[in-house]
Amino acid sequence: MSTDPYSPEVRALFADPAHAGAIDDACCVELDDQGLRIALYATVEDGTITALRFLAWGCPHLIAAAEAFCRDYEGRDPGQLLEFSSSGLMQSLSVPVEKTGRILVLEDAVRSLGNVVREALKAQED
Amino acid sequence: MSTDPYSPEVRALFADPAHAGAIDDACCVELDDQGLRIALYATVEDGTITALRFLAWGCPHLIAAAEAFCRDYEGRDPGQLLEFSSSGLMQSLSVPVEKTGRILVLEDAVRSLGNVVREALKAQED
Amino acid sequence: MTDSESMIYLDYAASTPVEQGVLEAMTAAMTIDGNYANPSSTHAAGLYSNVLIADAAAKLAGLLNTQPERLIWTSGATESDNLAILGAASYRKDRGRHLISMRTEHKAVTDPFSELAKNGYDVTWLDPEPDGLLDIARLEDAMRDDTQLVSVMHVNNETGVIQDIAAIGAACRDRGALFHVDAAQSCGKLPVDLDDLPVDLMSITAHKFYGPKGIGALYIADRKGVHVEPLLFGGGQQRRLRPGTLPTQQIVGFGETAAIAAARMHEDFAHITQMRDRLWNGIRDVPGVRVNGTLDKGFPGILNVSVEDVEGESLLLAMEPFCVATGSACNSKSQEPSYVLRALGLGDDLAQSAIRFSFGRPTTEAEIDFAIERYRQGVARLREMAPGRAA
Amino acid sequence: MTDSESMIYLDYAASTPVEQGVLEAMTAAMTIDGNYANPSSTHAAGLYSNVLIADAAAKLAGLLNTQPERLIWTSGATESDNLAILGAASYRKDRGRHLISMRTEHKAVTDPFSELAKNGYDVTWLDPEPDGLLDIARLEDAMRDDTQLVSVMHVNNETGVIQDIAAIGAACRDRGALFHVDAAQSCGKLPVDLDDLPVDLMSITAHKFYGPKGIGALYIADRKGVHVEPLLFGGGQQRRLRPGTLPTQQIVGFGETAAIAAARMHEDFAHITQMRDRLWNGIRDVPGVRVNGTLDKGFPGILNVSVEDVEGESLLLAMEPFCVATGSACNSKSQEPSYVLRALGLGDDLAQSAIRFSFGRPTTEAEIDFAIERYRQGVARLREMAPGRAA
Ligand SMILES: Cc1ncc(COP(=O)(O)O)c(C=O)c1O
Ligand SMILES: Cc1ncc(COP(=O)(O)O)c(C=O)c1O
Repeated sequence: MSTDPYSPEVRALFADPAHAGAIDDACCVELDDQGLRIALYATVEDGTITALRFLAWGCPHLIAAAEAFCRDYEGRDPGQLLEFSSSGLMQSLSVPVEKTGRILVLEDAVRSLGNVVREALKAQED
Repeated sequence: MSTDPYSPEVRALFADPAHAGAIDDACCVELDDQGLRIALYATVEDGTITALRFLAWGCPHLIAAAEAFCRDYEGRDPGQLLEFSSSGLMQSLSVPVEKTGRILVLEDAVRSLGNVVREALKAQED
Repeated sequence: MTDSESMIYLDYAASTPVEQGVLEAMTAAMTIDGNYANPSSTHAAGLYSNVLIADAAAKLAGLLNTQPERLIWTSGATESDNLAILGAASYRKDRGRHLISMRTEHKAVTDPFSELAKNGYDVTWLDPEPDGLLDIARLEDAMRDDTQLVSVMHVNNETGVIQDIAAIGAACRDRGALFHVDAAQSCGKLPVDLDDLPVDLMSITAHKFYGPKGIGALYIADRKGVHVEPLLFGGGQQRRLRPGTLPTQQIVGFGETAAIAAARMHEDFAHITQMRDRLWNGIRDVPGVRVNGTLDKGFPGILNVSVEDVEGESLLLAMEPFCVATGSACNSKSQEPSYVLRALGLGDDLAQSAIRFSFGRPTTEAEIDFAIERYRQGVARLREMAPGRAA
Repeated sequence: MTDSESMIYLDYAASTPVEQGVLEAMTAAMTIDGNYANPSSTHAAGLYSNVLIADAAAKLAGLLNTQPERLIWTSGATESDNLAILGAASYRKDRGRHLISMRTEHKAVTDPFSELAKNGYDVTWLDPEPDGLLDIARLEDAMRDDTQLVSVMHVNNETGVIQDIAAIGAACRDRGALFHVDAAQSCGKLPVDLDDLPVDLMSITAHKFYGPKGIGALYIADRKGVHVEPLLFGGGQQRRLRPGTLPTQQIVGFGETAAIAAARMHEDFAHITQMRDRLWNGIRDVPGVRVNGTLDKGFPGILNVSVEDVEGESLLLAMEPFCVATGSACNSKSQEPSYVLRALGLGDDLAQSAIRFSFGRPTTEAEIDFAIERYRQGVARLREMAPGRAA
């Protein structure tokens, strides 16, 4: 039996969510599902994600997962958003089974963000 | 709630039953009742009980009561045996209710002893 | 508290530390130099254990102004509640099978009632008013000729709401129903005069007022028709109502707990009132904050507050190093919003944002001030982080 | 022991003092500097209490060679017996209503069975052989297709007789009956390997082997069809099988008790064997003295002896300052001759003259020698005082 429902990673991410916040005029999605709310913001330059931010109303695991996602995906190719899977985060953050549904909400949000970014890039190209 | 089922009197009488024993050729009764056994012995001289002894198989209260009876009735008029009532002993020895039946066995024995003594005295007179 | 020096405990409604005097009494009732003999034994050592138990019963009876013979030792309020409810229902089933309780009762009360409902009894669940109090008129309306038992708790474990058990009891007497009170949260903290109160059965437990966990009692009034069937069988202990070796150290600890509480009740009450008021005054201007229950008819040992637009679990984590409760400590492993708060009319989000602060003898002003700071910061931080509610 | 320094305790089968290590563990689980938080609480302090409980469960499971998840905490063996018997009977009532137990079981077993007998179950009471042992053939004869539960204790609390639970369990498995064992007297004293034994339910209690009173456990095997219905309802603790705040200090004390017992079992066994043998060798030549039960198939912690023509209560008083038992400590307030000894074929007088000496870690040779002296003197003195049996 573990003493702590939150892993050290979750605690650290929750305590200092450096990527919490909104970005004006960025690509953005908002999701309201299962009593949770997530908003994600992305700016892309030269085929690279230059900034990711999130807002979230939910449990510490969701907030930590959102923060971890933003941290990890800055600097990557925006196409990767479409392939984002939450399974890695679930493991690295030791998300308890009963909460995996919440992290899937984040997965949905990220993929939606990927679509929004793709549409925006397409629009730029057009 | 009392700590001790035995009063100090009962303890003292049980520890040192000076009148325990038999007397050969004395007036004697033996009773076997309610799983208890009592034998009482009395010698009478000049209209006075000169010695009382008892044997008993029973609980400490019975032994204490028998000892107290012997101690108290030496030197008395043997006629008093017939009027012996155990109620005084029950009180002075704090006999618990569930045991009063046993002390009544002693009462029976004492009264029987009174009868035996009376018969013996009558026989002497005759 | 545990290995982390830095935890700050504000969860005295869940459980409390034992007082030093309680520990000493317990120690003396279990070590090799103490009275460890089985109180069922008839030898001198056993009888002495029995005297200790009688002394403890006298102390507890003194606290509640009743006779020691009216108290049955149990393993805690959960067992007392079960013994009272299942035991009385079964003893009085000939009178009828209608039972009344409230939606805001502790699980230790609602669950035995639900069990009875599965077995041919008819249970009416009364709703509280929005402030948590029972409107006596509702109770009177619910009463029937076959109502045999009513159970309403004294102090609610989540909100601290104090029910008027004298008035409820009077209504029960009027209609010939037995009245059971779960007083787990009030015993030793509020005056309870069983000689005077129209209460037939009362459940109490030691660990909510600085006694050991795992020992409780059931008060059974000395009144015609008041009786319970036992739930456990074996041995002749406690007039066959509750067998098992009496746990001397637990009972002796409970007795000492009661004696200390009797002496300290006013002082304790003044202290927790001050703590509660200080905390509330420090956070009442936070936008969207509200008291669950009622401040003026509430037990000051408990302050339950919700706040709009903040997620409860994250708020709890933001409150660290404070140990506080959401929902009831007794079923807080479930993630479900508190059914007690729902019964008061709160929606899921508000119910989930509820934090129960509860205060105890060791609580200090510094702890309260720090709690205020943490609460305000936590709410502010989480709000900043929250997206506007999607349309 | 109590206020009188002069008492000498030889009643370790009734209860025992807690070890120093147990006391320390308990203290640390209830004082203000310790882990007093409610283990149901989800905050850090509560979770830490939970870790302590998990650790205790692991220790107890280690002693019995099973998994911690198989253990349900109760208030003692009485509750465990009730939960096992009433709970299994009710869970399996569809399979049939025939139950089997022995006349020499503890009241905590016989009374729940009697209760079931009043409620439509059919209970077969097996007689022991004169030495107290169960003849397996008798059990096999009694088995029926609708036999759903058999309960036979491990070590008898009055005589120390050890039943062959492996063989009994095997017979039960053959016929598809559940097997419950009251191991209150053997747990921590004899090796018990639950991984290996064909036992489905086992009741244990801490206070018989140097742990606190008021805490026990029920082992429930992880096997198809093995389950019990709860007796108490409320809260979600212990998978709903036994609700109520887990008494951390009691459980932690139990865990420590188990750990100490595991380490000391051989040493303890050798010591009590030496004590028992010394006592028996010192009194075996008293005319009319006899062992109740059996020496070679008996647990050496208990020596139960009767003597002809001596009244039991007076012998007990004559034995002072020794604290020893007649009959069972658990129902010794009744003056009735022990039903256990009666079932072994003893008449009232012999049963009433029985003294149960029971030995423990603290027992010394000097105590035994003094007990021998007192016993011989007491018997002699009371015999001198007894009238010849009237014809
Ligand atoms: C109101 C109420 N009733 C019953 C209980 C259960 O008490 P115990 O833990 O003694 O079983 C509690 C707390 O746990 C409580 O707050
Ligand atoms: C064999 C046996 N079973 C059950 C019990 C009851 O145990 P507890 O006192 O823990 O309820 C005892 C002793 O009291 C016992 O010796």
